[in-house]
Amino acid sequence: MKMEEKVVEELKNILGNLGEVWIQREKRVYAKVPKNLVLPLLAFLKDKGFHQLTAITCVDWLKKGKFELIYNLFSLNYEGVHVFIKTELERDKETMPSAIEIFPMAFDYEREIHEMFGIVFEGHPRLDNFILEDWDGPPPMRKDFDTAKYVEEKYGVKDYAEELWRRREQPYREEKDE
Amino acid sequence: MKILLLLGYWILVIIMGLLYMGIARKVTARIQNRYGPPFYQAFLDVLKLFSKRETASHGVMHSLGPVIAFAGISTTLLFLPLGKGAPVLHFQGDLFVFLYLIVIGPLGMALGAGESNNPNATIGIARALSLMLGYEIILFMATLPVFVHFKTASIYEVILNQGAFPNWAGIKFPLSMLGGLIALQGLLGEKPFDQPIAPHEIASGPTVEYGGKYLGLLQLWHAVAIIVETGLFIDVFFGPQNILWFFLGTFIVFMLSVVINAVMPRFRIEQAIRFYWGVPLLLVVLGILQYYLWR
Amino acid sequence: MYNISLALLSILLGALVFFGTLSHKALRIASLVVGILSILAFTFLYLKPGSLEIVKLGVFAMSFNLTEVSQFFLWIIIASFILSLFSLLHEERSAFFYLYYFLAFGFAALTVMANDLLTLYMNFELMSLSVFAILLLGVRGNTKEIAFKYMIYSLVGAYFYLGGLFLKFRYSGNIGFGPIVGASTLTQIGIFVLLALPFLVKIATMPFHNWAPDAYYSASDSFTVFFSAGLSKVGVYGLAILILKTFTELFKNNIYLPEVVAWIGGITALLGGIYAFMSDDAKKLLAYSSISQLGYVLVGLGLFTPYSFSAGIFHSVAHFVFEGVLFVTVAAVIHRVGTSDLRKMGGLIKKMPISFIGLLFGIIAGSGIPPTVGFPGKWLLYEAIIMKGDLFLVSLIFFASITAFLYSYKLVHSIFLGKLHKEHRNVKEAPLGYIIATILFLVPLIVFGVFPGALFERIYTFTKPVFNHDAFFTLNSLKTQIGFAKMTVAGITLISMFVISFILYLVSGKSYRAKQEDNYTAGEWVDEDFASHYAQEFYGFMRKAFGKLLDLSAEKFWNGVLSIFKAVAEMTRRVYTGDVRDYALYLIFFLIVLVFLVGGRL
Amino acid sequence: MGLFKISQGRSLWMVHFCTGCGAVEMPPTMTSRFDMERFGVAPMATPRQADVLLITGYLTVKTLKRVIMVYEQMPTPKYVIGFGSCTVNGGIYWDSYNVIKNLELYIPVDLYIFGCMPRPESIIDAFLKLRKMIEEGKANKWKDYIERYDWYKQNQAKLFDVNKWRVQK
Repeated sequence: MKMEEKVVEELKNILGNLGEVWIQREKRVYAKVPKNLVLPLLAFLKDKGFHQLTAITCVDWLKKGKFELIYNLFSLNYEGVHVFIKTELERDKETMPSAIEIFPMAFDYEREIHEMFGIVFEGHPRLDNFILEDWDGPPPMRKDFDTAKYVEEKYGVKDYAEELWRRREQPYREEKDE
Repeated sequence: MKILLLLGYWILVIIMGLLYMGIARKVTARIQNRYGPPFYQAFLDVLKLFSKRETASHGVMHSLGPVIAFAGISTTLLFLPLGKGAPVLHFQGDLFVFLYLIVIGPLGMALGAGESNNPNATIGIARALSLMLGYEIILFMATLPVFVHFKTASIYEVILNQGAFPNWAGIKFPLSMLGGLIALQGLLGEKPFDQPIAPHEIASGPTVEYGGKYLGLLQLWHAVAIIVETGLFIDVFFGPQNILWFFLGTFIVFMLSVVINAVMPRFRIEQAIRFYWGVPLLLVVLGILQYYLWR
Repeated sequence: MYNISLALLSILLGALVFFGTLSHKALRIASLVVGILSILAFTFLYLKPGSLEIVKLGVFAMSFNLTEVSQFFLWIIIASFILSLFSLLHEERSAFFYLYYFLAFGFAALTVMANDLLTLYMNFELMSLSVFAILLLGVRGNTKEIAFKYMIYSLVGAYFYLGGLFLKFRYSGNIGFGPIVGASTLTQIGIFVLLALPFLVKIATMPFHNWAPDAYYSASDSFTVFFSAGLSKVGVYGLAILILKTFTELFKNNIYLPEVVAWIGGITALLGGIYAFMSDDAKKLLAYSSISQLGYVLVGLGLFTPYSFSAGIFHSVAHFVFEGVLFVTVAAVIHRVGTSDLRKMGGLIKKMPISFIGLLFGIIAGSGIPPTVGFPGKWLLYEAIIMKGDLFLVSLIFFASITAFLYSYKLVHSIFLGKLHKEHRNVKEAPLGYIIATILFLVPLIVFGVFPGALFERIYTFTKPVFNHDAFFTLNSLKTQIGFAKMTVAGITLISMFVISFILYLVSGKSYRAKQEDNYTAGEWVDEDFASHYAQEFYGFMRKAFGKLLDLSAEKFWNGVLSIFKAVAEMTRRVYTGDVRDYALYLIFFLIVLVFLVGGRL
Repeated sequence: MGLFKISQGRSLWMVHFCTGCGAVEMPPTMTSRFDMERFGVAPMATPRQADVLLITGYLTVKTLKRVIMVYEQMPTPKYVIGFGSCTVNGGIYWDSYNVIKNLELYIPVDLYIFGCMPRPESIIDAFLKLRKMIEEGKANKWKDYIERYDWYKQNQAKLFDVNKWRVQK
């Protein structure tokens, strides 16, 4: 029985019917759990041997009005199996408890997600701006952030897309040196 | 009349110094397998620096630093006989006057650079002064046997006593001459002893806040300093009989140190200081013992 | 009764100032000014050189005589005392401080005027006592312990001196300054060492120096001006008298003694310089630099050739001038800034330009650059040592003189250059008294630098009878068999070159005044309290280069000596056990030894 | 004055602000194959000593602040050469929310070198063109920065708080 099935087995009898666990592909185990179960699950997996929280990523489902947070865990003694814990948040309404006590490296991941998506992590000591100095616009990675309009307004340069599309048909003119 | 002569020699040495710097850059380039700038590049650099319109200054002492430096090194130049023929001010002072005058230049620059609130500048000066603890002693101990051998402390007499090839002091005291050559590398500030002006570590050290005309004055100071420092070495160890031999000798010695500079890495500062208390000190002490035994 | 009345005058003035301070501040300043004027009046009108005066004190008599040597040193002591009084105007001190201050001056003057070893001893002791009292009223640090350390060194030195005195009396029958006759060279050297010890302590030669940095650090700032510039000259006077009058034959025909004394001076100069540039406190740095410069004086005196001796005396005057101006300017800075720690100051050139100029000329003279007073002494010393022929000594001294550049730049940079801290924004220029003292010090610094002949003439008067060498100096140039140096030419060329390059500077381009924070910091924006003043570990990397040499300290040496005494005392204590049986045992043991020694011939 | 112009042209000391990918083109230009030192161009450690500022790549708002500070610390007359298309119109980052699109708005630029990282030959060609412009007295964009100082500061104020970041002139 492969290692990922063993992991799925363990996760299943821990979660029971609270969350679904499946194998996406070889060595990739996914678990979808409600928001309040994420931290206990992280602690559990950490004791099992998943010492490394490689990343926290966030997906913005604009149409569903949901943010999806994915915690990537990795361990050396599980023959390279990655465990991904997914959870969903209401856009701009829900906040997420911070995972700093369990995984200290979550400090910067959460700061970046806050800067790029605007999710507030309770218990995080420093949520001020991180990479974008003097940033005054809305969090830029959100789907409803209109980059072209922002660029035009801030850097005073109009959108080149139509210009390039319009030029597409005309043959290439030989520009004479003035 | 004498004043015009002195000013003439002063201008001549500045021109020769700038020429040496230009040729030095060409030689370093050739060693690195590239063409390098034209030999008159140093003149263009200094002219450009003086043509700068507006440069930053951090206070009166900061602006006067390069002026004192250039004045100090030019005074020292006048006390150095340029070979037998050149009647400069050498009748008025001997080796110790020269050794204590040569310090006014770096002191002026150190005071000026210290005024700018830039830590790079002060670290550069602290390194330059500590390095002085290394090479200055060796240079002094290297020249000692020659002066005592000729029973004089004036550089001009030392030149007079050294005739043609066989009885050069460098031949009589080869060990001290070698020690003096190593010390000269530190005095000129060429790699491996250019910690004070290390561009990568402390952004060119004391000159970090100097631009425009200040840097122009410092370039002139560097040009005259090259001739003065190598000149001392040549006068003491090879007694040039006329001014052509003098400039030829300084040129060869300077090119030797430039070649070393092109290929050598840079020591750490405490290594550089301790280096001078190793082999060079031994060489120089043997030179003195040789004098005692052979008196 | 003329010259001695200087001491009576100083006691009177001390009392005057004592009551003046007790009553009211204005009276204190008034009484100090009266003190300055009356001492000046006394020296110019009333001093009569060359008159022998005997003062009967019951059993023995104290004899005073103002010879050329003592007059020479008296001038230095009076000058340094008056200049330190100028800076004292601005210091609030307890009334007793002023009393002891004037007493110290009076006894120092008397010591210099003494005509025989006993009077020299008595006044020397009284002077040390009053300095001890002043140190007790110190300003910073553990003043009691530091004062006691100073007193112990002076007392031990004085008791050795007494031993030497008795030996001299035993051999030559008198205690005047005359030569010792009939004693073997070894005993003569012994007597010289015993007699010279207190003076070596006073000029802080190496093994006996570690009272100096603490004493200078803790003493009140204006007193350190008099302490280092004036009182150390008493030590130089003592050595000069011993070498000039009593032990001339010994120094002439013995070859090893001059070498040893000169090497001790050289090592003091070198180690003093190294510790100076490694210390982080302005007063301690200056204390070590003073020790180092006095090391040169000892080399000059010890070498006992005509040139080196006059070089030593000249350099002691130079030491008085540039150490004086350094201590006055540092006292002014401490008066304004409140701390003497180099790491906390910086950028004061913008606020105290005159003190900066004073300190700048002080360090230029300290490192011996030609047109200033520091140069002729050093130049002559080098010439003398080379003529004598020991090249290693001259290299050691040259090495020591390089350290002068290091600690001078550290002092000037940490206090005046670099970044002006926020709290020193409203620091004003030094008060008037300090400025007058600085300017008065600068006058001899330039005058004796450009015209050393004026001073050498006075020195020539009392060194000629001993060495009968011909005059090696004219007003502005020095000439020895092997070298020649003209002071004015160096000065003139330097000034003219400065003018030429200044014109070149004016002709080209303009320059704007950049703000203090507007520095190249690789583009990073830097605000007010960005620590950009490099004064913390100024020569930190030197610790790696010098390493072992730095932890070699006299403190450890004396602690070692202390532990030896303790061990010996411990052993003897155990002998007296208080038990009769042990004493009986000792008696029998003693008898056996006696029989063995006598060998049965009883 | 002509001699000054020639000397300014033939001895260009540069400080290159290696912001983006252009810095990798500098070593080949300096070393033996292309050797820009033949034309008197030498790299300097501090802006105080430099005449030419090379912006070698895209500029985010963060690095623009540092570039402006370095530019203002250089003594006049000073010149700026923009490397690569990122300085012209933002290049491949044309629609990025973080990269400035047109360097001209913030500091006066004398010369642009096209190409998404130009080759050393075009860099040296740029230096020669700059030399010709200096000798003809046409390279005085730095005067423009002094005359229209407020316009430049206004543009910069759009991106960051200029007063806090200003080098007091």
